[in-house]
Amino acid sequence: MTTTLILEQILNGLQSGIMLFLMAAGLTLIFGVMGLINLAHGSLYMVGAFCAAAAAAATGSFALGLVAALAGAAAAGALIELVVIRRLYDRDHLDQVLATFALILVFSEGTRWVFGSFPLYLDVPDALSGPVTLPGGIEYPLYRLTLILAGLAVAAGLFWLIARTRIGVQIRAGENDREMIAALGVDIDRLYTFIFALGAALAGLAGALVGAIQSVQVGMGEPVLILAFVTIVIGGIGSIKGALVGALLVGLTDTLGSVFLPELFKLFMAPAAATQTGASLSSMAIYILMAVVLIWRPTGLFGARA
Amino acid sequence: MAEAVLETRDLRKAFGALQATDDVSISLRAGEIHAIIGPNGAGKSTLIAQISGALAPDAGQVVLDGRDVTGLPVQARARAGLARTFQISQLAMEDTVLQNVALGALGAQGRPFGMFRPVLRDRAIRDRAEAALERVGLSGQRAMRAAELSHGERRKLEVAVALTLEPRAFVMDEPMAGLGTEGSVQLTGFLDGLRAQAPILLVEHDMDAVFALADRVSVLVYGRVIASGTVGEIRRDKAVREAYLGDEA
Amino acid sequence: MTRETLFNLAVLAGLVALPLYAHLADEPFTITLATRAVILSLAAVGLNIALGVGGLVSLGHAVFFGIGGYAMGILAFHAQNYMPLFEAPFLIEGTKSMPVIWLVAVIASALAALVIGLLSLRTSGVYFIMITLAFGQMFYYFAISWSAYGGEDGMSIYVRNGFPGLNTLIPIQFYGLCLAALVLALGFNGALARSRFGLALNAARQVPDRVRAVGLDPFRLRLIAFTISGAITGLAGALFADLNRFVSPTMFSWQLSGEFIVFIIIGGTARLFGPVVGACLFVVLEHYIGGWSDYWHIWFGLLLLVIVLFGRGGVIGLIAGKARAHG
Amino acid sequence: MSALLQVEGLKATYGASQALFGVDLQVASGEVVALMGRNGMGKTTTVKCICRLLRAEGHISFDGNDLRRLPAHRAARLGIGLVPEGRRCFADLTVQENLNAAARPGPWDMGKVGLLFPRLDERRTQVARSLSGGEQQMLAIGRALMTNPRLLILDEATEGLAPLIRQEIWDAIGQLKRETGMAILIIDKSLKELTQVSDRAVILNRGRTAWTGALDGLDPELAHRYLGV
Amino acid sequence: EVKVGMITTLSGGGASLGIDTRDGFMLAIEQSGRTDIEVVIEDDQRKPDVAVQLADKMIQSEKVDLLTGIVWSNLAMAVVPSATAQGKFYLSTNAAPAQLAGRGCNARYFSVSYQNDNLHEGAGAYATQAGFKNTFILAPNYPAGQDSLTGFKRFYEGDLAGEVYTKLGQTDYAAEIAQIRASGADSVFFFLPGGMGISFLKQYADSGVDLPLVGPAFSFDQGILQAVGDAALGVKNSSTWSKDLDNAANAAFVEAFQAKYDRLPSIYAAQGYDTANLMLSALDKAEISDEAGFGAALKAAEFDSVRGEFSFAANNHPIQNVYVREVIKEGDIYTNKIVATAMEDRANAYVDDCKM
Ligand SMILES: Nc1ncnc2c1ncn2[C@@H]1O[C@H](COP(=O)(O)OP(=O)(O)OP(=O)(O)O)[C@@H](O)[C@H]1O
Ligand SMILES: Nc1ncnc2c1ncn2[C@@H]1O[C@H](COP(=O)(O)OP(=O)(O)OP(=O)(O)O)[C@@H](O)[C@H]1O
Ligand SMILES: CC(C)C[C@H](N)C(=O)O
Ligand SMILES: [Mg+2]
Ligand SMILES: [Mg+2]
Repeated sequence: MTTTLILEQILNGLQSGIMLFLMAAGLTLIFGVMGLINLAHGSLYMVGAFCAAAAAAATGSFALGLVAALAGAAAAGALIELVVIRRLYDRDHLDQVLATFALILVFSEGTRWVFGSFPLYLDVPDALSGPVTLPGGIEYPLYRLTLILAGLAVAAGLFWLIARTRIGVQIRAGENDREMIAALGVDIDRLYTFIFALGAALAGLAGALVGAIQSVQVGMGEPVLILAFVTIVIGGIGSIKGALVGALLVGLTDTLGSVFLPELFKLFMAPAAATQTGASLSSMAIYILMAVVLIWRPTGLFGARA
Repeated sequence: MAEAVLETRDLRKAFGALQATDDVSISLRAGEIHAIIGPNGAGKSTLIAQISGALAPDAGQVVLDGRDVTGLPVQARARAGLARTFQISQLAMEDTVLQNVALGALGAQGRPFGMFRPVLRDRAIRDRAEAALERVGLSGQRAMRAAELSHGERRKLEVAVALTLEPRAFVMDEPMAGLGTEGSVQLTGFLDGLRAQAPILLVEHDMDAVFALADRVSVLVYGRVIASGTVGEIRRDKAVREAYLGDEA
Repeated sequence: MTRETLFNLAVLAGLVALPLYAHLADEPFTITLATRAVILSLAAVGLNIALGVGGLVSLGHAVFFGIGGYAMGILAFHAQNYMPLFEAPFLIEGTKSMPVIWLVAVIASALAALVIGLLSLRTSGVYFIMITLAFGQMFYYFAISWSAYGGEDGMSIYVRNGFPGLNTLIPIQFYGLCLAALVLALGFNGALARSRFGLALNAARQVPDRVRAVGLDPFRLRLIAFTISGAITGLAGALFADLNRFVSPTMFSWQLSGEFIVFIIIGGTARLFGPVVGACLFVVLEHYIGGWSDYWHIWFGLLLLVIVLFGRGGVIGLIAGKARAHG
Repeated sequence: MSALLQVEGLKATYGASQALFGVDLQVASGEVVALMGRNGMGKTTTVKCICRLLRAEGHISFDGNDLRRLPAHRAARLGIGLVPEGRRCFADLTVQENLNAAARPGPWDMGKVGLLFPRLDERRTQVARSLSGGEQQMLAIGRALMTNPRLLILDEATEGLAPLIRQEIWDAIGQLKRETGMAILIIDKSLKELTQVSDRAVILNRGRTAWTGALDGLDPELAHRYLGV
Repeated sequence: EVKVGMITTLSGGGASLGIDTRDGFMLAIEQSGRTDIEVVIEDDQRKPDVAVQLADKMIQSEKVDLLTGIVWSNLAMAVVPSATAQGKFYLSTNAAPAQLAGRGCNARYFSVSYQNDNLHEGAGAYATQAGFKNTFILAPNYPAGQDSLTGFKRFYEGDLAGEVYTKLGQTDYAAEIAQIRASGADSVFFFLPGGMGISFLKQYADSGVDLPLVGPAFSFDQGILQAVGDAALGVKNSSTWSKDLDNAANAAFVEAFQAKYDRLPSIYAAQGYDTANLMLSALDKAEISDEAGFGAALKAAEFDSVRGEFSFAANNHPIQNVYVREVIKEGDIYTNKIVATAMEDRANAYVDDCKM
């Protein structure tokens, strides 16, 4: 295996990690900051992708598709926050799991009702399609490079919002004691609706961006939801930094595992058996990573509390 | 001089640059109430945490009944005879008052793995629990959930749970906190009698109680014991008055 | 007798009477459906020991269900193909005998629960939910690629396993076995909740610091509860495999773990019969709304939402009123 | 003149059990009122009702506004600052963030709170979770002051504070009253200090207002009956 | 009076396959004009245990005479052996795993679609015909995926540039595409059904790797193609059916399907349609209660298949042609057209293992 190939695979790992971060960021915001387990986050991702696909098909513009994704997901997020989620903040995690699990059902089949059972079309915009050649001779899709940059920008913005702004302080205060922050005069309800919509918009953005190179279909949110949970748990719940580091770790482990584990097994196994064993192990790799991290640090890499 | 039941030897604990306990050596002898007082943030709770095992000291030892327990976890020290109360009540809020004390009785027996017989039908446990409730005056509330108690009642329950353990030594972190005047007076009377059962290491800001109860007082400031002696000695100590007591002396 | 006790007795009576009626009326499918409900109840009762009393929200309980299932699958597979499981160092043959299979299922899932518990009980809250999910996913992917036992296709067992003295091929007899297991598990759970262990475990959920301070070790309490819980769910897995005469990796899926939790909440958290009522309702709903339209999941989802949002305390809460402290 | 805070016939329940049966209470601008009573008599419950943290029946108005119609945060914005029982600091926020979270413009700011509690000022960047009990109490008071309230409510004002600090708090309350005309409703167990600092006291017994008046006029027999002293 | 039980996937991500199966099947029933056939349709949610339960229900409570409709092999493995053991006929509209073709074959089990390996074998044969010498092959790591690569290799004579198993449900193929680029392959064979295929194709097109692609029809089906768009144009795929297959039955089917459902049929619809017609042809000849007679009538396969020539091999799996199609654009619609025949009258590799 050549060095460029190894470098390219590392880049692939980073890139898939960044894509995961787009999703995990919204989730950690809601999950960490508001203390809410939102299984329906994957549905918002799907909503974003479907809005983008529908808008792009209607207008022919990818940019308008992204706007539609943001708007559609944020609206869906605000709506479910107002109707369902706000009744769940002071419930235990169990009720949250169940209610948002129910929301998945409603969203998935509702989307299928509206858009039909067939996957939708959403493609990379012409301006960003095709590969570029990086220093070192690596040919790499321009669109994926763009995703990396977009992800980093979101990371910076979120970090600033949570750590540096007064809104951020109030949100975190509300996470510690909702009733108390209200008694001090902060309209925590409105704040939470805003945050939820923001998280939803991020998920929608992730869905739209990723949807352009993956399949836009019902159920697309569930696998990535699980991965996003793994990510923020590894990173430490509520920490944007943790989500970023976790996402990169997961992305790298996943990508490099699937590439190198079969090679590793070929050293002492027949090739056919080695590819299969390697593939099996690599599909478990991120879960093993997560278990190891949690056994070593029970609140994740950057998590403060249990 | 009576043999010390509980003793700390040069306990040290730092949080970053802050030396929260700085070579603290204190002892608790049979039959006495030893009060630890000191300004807020002096390191009293930190000291208690190290004695009870919730926090590992950086250096030094905790000795209970002549046995070095420094390496033991909280539950092992409890089994060895150390009972503590918490500054902020730690109660099973969904459980009844009786269940809360029964837990203490269960801990004292040390056999928690029975899975078939109802625990409250166990006479030994029930009697012990009821007796503790009786002593703090909560018998009437035995069937209420802890969550339904007022703050003051919870403080009493907190003490009752420690009673069920029938320990070698009590360690109490601000048991008077939140009690009304009446409650404080009651509890003071109660603790006064309790010392005959087991000595008490008492952290408290209620000077009325401390002055009424303590056989000895140690004053902790910035993690150091700056003075130690009888109530009278401490009240007269100039440094203590400046650092802590103010007009209350 | 409280209303909840009366209600529980009514549920139990229904579980006895309905299948008997179906048997007499020659409606074997109703018995099958009831068997499914009873087995899923058993799995959820297992989970409820960890969750209801111990507060351990495991989103990976399908692991034990799956292990129980595969214990049955593997033993019966070897028996039906006349291939020994091992030859060296000593010979172990497959078997078609339920008691043996159950024993293996219970031991295997208890061991797995012990190991998973040792590793994951260091965490708590949301992290615990997620680490159990991670173990679930590990087992799921492992099973998918374990081609010796069918991989994702799973394994079919052609004839239901046997139980001495019974003809398990007759639906009502197999149902009787499953119901007996459920009743035993419920009895155990009921006793446990009031027992010494239950008191300590319950307190360990609410105030671990207090439990330590009275000399008990919350970690050990939880570990034991988790192990027992896994073993019961494992037994349910073995029964489920026998009901379907089929095992596959979906028995390990996180959705199934989620469904167990759903049962408990629908029925009523921290209620003895919560999982039973939840599982029965779920099976009935799945079966009957399933026919309504292609989009029945929407209605199902909305129904669940209504239950969580407005029916606090679950179905039992609605019917029997607020839970009381047993004291 | 009608009082700043006016409470009449207040009733409240926790689930099925009733905790308040008829509390009457008034606090005028610039007045310090002590709310007293033995453990479990309903002091905290009354405070919760005023701050809209618990639903109540009866009349509650603040500065002419019917509080019963407002959500908690609107009540707070009218100028009610709360130091709750048990402190309830935001455990994962630093001291500074705790103070900032609720700040509203007015004379009280970071600097002034720092002067009031130098000990707190030294720990600005420490998270509240790791503060000592007394430090948390200071933070809770500072946090309420940062909202620049017209009515400051202190539930167990000096619980867990060392005598010296406690003295400072009492001094500060006196100072607040003299210099800013802030109205104060205070719950504390120290009869001596309350007598010095308060204009009036309201004593609750079993969820009802049992006695109102200046504390130095309290009959010892009543004091024994209602306060256990 | 005949009662048919159809278990298929009607909800969730895989719903489009089941819906097409159902619609194709029901179209034929409707065209037959027979009113004495009742079809009970249930959604398996793509979960094996649900499928088992539905099968039990249909057999025990609905008392159906015949079962059909399952799309996925793992669900078929859960249902078929026990259904046939209980004396029911099972006609497969799609899934046809190797186990049920070889030692596990059964006189009451007919696969009307294909044997799972067929399309992959066709792709292998085509790769050989097209002169590929160094193919990179990939499939998900599950039994159907492993069978797929085995099937491809059975008729492929060149070298392998690489052989990779991906995760089931994987959505990002950047790593595999990089491996392909570095492997020096001259072509790529992939079996990635459903959304996996869409993702792969889009990413492949965007990567700048320009090697010819071959795959089985599953990823190039009518419903899916619109979602892939230009990325799929020109890709070769192996199939037993195509909408432009030149025979009268097919022309009539395509037209009727389009008229009724306002969309183009897929291979699943065609298989559903054929299955119903096969069943109808047998019902005309024998009572379903006459097991031997009905079985023989099925085996005779005297119906007008939309795939043209059609007969059953000894193990009740079809003998049929496997074609090579190319993805094209007709107006706004992406669709397939036949460009070659990869294998003629192909049966399957398991006939000899089947002792019936
Ligand atoms: N985990 C920690 N990290 C940093 N500082 C800490 C930590 N725990 C305690 N401290 C600091 O150590 C000092 C001692 O705290 P401790 O709780 O022991 O005080 P205390 O004497 O009990 O005070 P009080 O009477 O107010 O309860 C305080 O200044 C506190 O802020
Ligand atoms: N959350 C609750 N649920 C049920 N009952 C409660 C709850 N909180 C308080 N109570 C009951 O309401 C009554 C009044 O309690 P409250 O806390 O107002 O008393 P208090 O006067 O503040 O007492 P303390 O001096 O002990 O703080 C008590 O009898 C208490 O048992
Ligand atoms: C649609 C097809 C790809 C289904 C395939 N035969 C499978 O079992 O899973
Ligand atoms: Mg302290
Ligand atoms: Mg109070």
